[in-house]
Amino acid sequence: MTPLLSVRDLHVGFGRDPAAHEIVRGVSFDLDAGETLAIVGESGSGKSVTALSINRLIDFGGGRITRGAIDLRRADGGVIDLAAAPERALTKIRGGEIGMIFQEPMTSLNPVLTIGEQIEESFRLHRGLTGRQATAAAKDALDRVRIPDAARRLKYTPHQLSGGMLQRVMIATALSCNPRLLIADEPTTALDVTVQAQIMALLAELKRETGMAMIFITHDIGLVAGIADKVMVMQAGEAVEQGALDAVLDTPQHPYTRHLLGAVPHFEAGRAARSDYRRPEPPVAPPALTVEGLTVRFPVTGGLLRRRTGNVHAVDGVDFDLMPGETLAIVGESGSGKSTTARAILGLVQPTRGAFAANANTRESGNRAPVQMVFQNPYASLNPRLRVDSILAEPVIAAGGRLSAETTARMTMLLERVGLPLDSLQRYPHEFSGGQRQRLCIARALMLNPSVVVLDEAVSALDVSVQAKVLELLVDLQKEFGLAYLFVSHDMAVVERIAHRIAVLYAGQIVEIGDARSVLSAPRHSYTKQLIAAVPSIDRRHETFALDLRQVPSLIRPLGFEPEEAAWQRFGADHLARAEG
Amino acid sequence: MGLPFFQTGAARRIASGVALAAMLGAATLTAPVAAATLRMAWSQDATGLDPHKQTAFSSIRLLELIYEPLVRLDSDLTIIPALAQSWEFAEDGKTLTFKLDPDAKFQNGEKVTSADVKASFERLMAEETGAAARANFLSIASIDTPDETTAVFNLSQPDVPILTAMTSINAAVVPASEIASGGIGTKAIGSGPFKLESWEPNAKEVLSANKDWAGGTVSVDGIDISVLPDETAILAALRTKQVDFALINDPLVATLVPNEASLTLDRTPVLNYHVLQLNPSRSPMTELGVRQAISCAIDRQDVLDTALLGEGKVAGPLTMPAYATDPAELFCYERDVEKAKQLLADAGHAEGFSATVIAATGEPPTAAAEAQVIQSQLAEIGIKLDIKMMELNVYIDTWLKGDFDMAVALNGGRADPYSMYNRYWTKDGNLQKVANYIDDTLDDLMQKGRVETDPAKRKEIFAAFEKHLAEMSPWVWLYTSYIYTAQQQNVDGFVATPTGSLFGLSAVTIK
Amino acid sequence: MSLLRAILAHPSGRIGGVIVGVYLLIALLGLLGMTPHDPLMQFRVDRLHAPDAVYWMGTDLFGRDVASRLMLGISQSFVVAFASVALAATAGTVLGLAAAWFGKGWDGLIMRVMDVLLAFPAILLALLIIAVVGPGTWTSVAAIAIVYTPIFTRVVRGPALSLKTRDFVDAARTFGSSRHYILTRHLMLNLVAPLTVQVTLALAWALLTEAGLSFLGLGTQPPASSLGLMLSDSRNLIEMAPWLLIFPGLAIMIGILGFNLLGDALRDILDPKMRRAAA
Amino acid sequence: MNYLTRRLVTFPLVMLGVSILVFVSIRLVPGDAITAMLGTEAGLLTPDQRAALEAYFGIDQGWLVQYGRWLAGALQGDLGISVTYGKPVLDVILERFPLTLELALLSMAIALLVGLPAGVFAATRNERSSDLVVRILAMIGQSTPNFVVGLLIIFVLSVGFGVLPVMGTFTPFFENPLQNLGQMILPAITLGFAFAASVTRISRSAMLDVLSEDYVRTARSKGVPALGVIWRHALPNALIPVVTLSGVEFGYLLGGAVIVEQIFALPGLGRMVLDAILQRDYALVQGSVLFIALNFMIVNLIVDLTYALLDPRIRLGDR
Repeated sequence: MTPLLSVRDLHVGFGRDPAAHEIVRGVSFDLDAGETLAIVGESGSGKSVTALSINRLIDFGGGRITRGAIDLRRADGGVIDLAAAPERALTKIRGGEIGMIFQEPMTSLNPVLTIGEQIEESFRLHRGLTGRQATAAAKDALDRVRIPDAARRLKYTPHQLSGGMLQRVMIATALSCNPRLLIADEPTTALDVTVQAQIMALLAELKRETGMAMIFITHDIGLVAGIADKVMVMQAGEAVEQGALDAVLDTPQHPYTRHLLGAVPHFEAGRAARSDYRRPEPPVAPPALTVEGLTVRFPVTGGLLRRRTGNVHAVDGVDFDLMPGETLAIVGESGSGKSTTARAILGLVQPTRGAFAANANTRESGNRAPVQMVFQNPYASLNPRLRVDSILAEPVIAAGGRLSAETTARMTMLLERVGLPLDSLQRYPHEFSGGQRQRLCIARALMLNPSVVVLDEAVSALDVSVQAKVLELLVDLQKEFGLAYLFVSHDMAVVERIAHRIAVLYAGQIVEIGDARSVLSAPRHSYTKQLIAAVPSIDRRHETFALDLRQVPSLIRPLGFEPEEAAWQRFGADHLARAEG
Repeated sequence: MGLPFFQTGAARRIASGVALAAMLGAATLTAPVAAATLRMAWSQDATGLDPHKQTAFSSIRLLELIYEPLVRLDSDLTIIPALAQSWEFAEDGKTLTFKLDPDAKFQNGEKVTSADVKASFERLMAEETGAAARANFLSIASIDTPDETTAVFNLSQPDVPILTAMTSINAAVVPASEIASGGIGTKAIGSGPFKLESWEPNAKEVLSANKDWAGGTVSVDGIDISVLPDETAILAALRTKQVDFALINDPLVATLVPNEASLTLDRTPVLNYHVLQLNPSRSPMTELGVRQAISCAIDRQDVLDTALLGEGKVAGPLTMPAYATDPAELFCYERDVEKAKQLLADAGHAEGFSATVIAATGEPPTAAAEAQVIQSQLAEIGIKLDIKMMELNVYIDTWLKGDFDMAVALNGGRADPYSMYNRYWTKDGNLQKVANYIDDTLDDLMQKGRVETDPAKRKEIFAAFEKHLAEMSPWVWLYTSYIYTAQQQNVDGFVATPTGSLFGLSAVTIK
Repeated sequence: MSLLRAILAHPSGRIGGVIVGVYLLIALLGLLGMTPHDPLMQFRVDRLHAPDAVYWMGTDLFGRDVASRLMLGISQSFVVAFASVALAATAGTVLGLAAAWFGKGWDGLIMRVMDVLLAFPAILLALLIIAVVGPGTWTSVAAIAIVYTPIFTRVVRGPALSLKTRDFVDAARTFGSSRHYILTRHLMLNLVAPLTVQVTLALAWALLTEAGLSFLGLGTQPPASSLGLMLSDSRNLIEMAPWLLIFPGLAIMIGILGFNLLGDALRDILDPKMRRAAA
Repeated sequence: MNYLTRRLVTFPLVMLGVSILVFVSIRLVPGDAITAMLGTEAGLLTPDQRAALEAYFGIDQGWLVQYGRWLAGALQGDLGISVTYGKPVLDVILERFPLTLELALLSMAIALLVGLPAGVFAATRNERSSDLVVRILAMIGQSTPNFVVGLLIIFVLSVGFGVLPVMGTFTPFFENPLQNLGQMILPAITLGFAFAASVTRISRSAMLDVLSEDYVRTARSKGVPALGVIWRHALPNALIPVVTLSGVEFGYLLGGAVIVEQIFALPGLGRMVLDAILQRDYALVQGSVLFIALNFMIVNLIVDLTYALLDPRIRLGDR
């Protein structure tokens, strides 16, 4: 029997001369009904282009299939070469036989149409349903992706739902007409880790229910372990390795696959935590940073007169300290208040209450900026119109210094330390890659020789293999300059590689704090447990996740509301968890 | 000359015209019914309805159709009866008696009586009225009304020109009852050939024929006047037979009218004169030599040919035929650049000088062009002119203050030389500050002309006046232009007058 | 220089760039007086002369050479357009930055004043200004500048507000950079791109506005020449001398076309959002 | 709606600003109602005569007194009496307004009917020759001064074809719709010409932006045919910039189209204000500028409401 989908020697190019600008160069694979193929690769590997070529959406993105065949076995048993099919035939196949979901659920649904209208459309197009019938079908589709209160949600427009909900709506839409192939292009990358786990669980469950085949595209090789039957690793437009899941994960043949599996951070439940530092007991030096009762609230106004009706309790009574040479990771999901905490420490948000004190680095004098920050997005945190020398000089000038030979010397020293060529000084940010830019940001943060560096999701925007290198650099710099890091992140795998201690933030409060190995391997608070359970890992193969439909509690509180005093339970020398009621 | 650059064959023109008309809707075709209402267009609308206060040509043209003065001027500028059937100066020239037309009626049905005449002139003379024409009637001491049809004006001194001044619509007779009720200016109730049915300022007027008009029979039912601010639009409306009759100001547009076979263009020379006013109180125009040099340097015919496409006649200060001198006899009316340079050099300005000339935007339409030609001509003797165009009211304000080096102007003419010029060239003339030039000879000649009743002697006096004025060159008189009326073939009987009046419309017939 | 190369590589940028370049050259020649004839010289024997070998574009009512006047007109129009847009852009930048940076009361005050100017009918505003000061080149410049200031204020305020929240501005604050440094280095430098686009498009509009003012007799004053003045002077002569309309008409159309094409190209080149669409 | 009320609160402030601006600027202009009425003959007036006339026109007091008097009246809905028309200013304005409104509506209709499809078409043919043709046409439309368009239309029709809509005597729409439309269509085309060009350009670029959005890709992945993608998914999202532009242009058109009204002899607001300025009819200038500014702001408000109608994010958000 012929496979459901057979891709042969696929070449895809872009621009005026597609043959000369090929992004995908000779990819072949087969997919049987009910099978899941994971395509793994970093940005620019051609994985998404391959996926978009299958339903020929690539035509609308300026791409052209220059060579090869994509044979799809249709429901009636006939075989069609999608690479050569006319647009008219393709509109029948898209949505009808091949469904697709995308990376960004927030932008992938039409903001001006209701959820219902968008799902009904598929039924209208492929099933010919109209009116009440279509509405009923849409409601069923939402039920199927476990969206509670489906009938009411049909009338919602996308911005009224969270990212996770929207991705479910996307799935409901894609699956509405029971396609025999679902293409999922990084469907969970933009989501929080617990939400990701739920979407993955949902996809696995639906696959079982419908028996459809799936192509799952991701940059996270850890994620595929739970869902894929087959894996194809792509690099620079070519499939460098493909095979059964276990074979690829356990006995990788190609060096690039080995690199992805080895060098890239994967979550290992505390086993990979750093062991190069231990808090001296009793403390030998004052902490580099002390935070006490940090509280940040934003007013909520309503009514005609814009009266203050309540507060968003973004950060609610956070305490911690940070010793020189130590890394404290603040982990949490979106809305947990972790970034607000970082921004408050840097003075970018005005804290409502609380105190923090930073001590200057004891080793060098003349230090006037004890805390510096590195932002998440290296593309946004460097002024595109300034040259690197101006960028690096800015903190010095801001601190009242001048562009002396000494400053230039420090610039070159730091550039060298972060691994950038010396001629970088005369270049503009856009001439650097993402990883290089983040190195620039790190160098800039070190210009004033701070004692504390706040790293706000500092590697999240980077490709996985770049992440590993930047993390290495951070560790080296920490040792060399005795830096204390406050490392804010949602990514447990990354946190495991850099943190000495971890604070878990949930709804603006620390729920658990302590030694990294201890927190990751033996989480005590229920939220921490849930969080860690949701982290994908290459060790957890063919695993099914339980669906959990709990929502994050609202952070909006009435005026005058004060949270209860936290009660802490101690687990071991350096491990506290908030007592749960 | 006309070269329509969208020339089409006649047949195609008709065919496509019909198609296009259909496309634009039947409404775009002109009504084929030979209505006895005259459809008329002009580009400038009246600015008000009070005949004693409105002095703009555009207002006077409208008011002359509605109100009547005691006497009016015909096309030869002879004084003919209007409301008054006859009039008589007493021997000493100090009493002027009018006999009113006993049939004359106002449009509200009241008879026109000597009381109305008295009330009208008293209103005109009252300071709070603010009537500009009051200056012409300062010699009126009192008015007697011995009976309903007799009005006697007692003058403080002999004043021959006062009769000509009375031909102006600014001396119109209005109903005494309307004066009492304060209705003048808001309603227009006159005794003239047409009644004002409605007025939408700057858009349109509807006039109907006054059946009770004592002055004759109006043969049209009425006049619909449209205001088409762009004169090319007036031409287009004439071409498409939307209007029967139109008043055109811009000679550039007027010259295109004869290109259209179905249209007739009438040009009538008017008394108004185009002039380059110098300000003799400003250096170096204080020097007679400089002023004369300017006069000699200007080629009046060339200005006329260029700015007005030759549509006009080079003229001296006196533009009324009865008093006009042949321009060739006046000082330097033949251009003489050498003489001009010599005069300038003698005055100590051999290398020339710079001055600013003001002109009003669009009033007259040719002002900017005139200024530019003059600028170019004066450049030849080293006078560098800077042109400053001004919005009309700003110009008037500046002009009244005498705040200019030179001004391009189109000034109003009168049938009588004294009425026309006493304001500028007598020592106590109201606009002496504008002219800024005091000359005993001119003042003396003016006073003589005012009291002289013998026409031949008056003519002599004013000929001397004109010659002296041209020689002293406080201003450089250029030429008179035409008023243009364009009409369709079905319009007949319009006679224009040099005053620019459209009163001739009362005799128009439509075929 | 890399911008110039980018413009020349862009299809409509190439056309627009060449047009604007040629016009700038003509304007320069016009200003330097390097015209085929003296643009003010009245060859009155050759009034309304049709185009021929001597008068390439014919002569006008006064017998002045239309081609020479067109060159002078282009330079005059460009002076008006550039000066007014420069004024408006400067004022708009200062006001927009102030509104965005100081926020609250200042923002409210500045934007309300701009609302007043916007709500005031533009051509009437220009008319009143011109009536007060008297018409002329510099009055037109001032009038057009005042009309465009609110637009530039808005153009600057929007991006400035969003730049204010960008990471690199946050970063600057964490260093304690001065307000002056942040305003000039971080905000202004990044506003150059949207401003350049807006300036190019505003230049096109300024040319049109100048033409409109001239039509109402309020723009450039004779005997100087501007494209708008030439056009409006030609209106009663269309039939006698169509070349008086055709050449300035084409000149203004092609000129504005050039600015618009260049503006579109600059938007493509400078606006990363559009760059994505083009990729 | 919160945002709306805030906008409404700023209304009077802006109107006050406009009124002060117009009051001061019109009085800064040399010449007054007297010179406007009498022309150069005004020089013949004696000082007493002049004083009498100033009292008659209400310009004998200081500016502050005049403004206070005017403002007090305006607050009670009395904008004063126009000296040229001899009628209350509001009556004069309201007589002229229907024409201006109709002209603005017609031009906008033309602009949207022509510009929107053209822009959408060009966007879907991105960078192909048909796209270029539309773009060039749009640019030519945008770069032709409207008086040139108007004069050419009149010239070609009257000389070339010998037909022209009736000019001068304007027929209101409700009196004779056919004749009215016949009169309005050419001015509307003249104004709509550049307007349509702008709409074409902005809808093209907005469509291009939207067509590269993720949700359009989603729609395609569902098998929505090309036309459905364009009209149902892309266009509603591309309309906001088009509405913004149309709103601004429409707002300006409501202020009267001076040049086109002059060429086609339409008694609209624009010419009325122009004449009022030239005739120094202070009350009329003040009243009509205020009226025009109010219209402009109301149009802006409508534009904002339209945003909310088009985009549920704005409708339901607490902006």
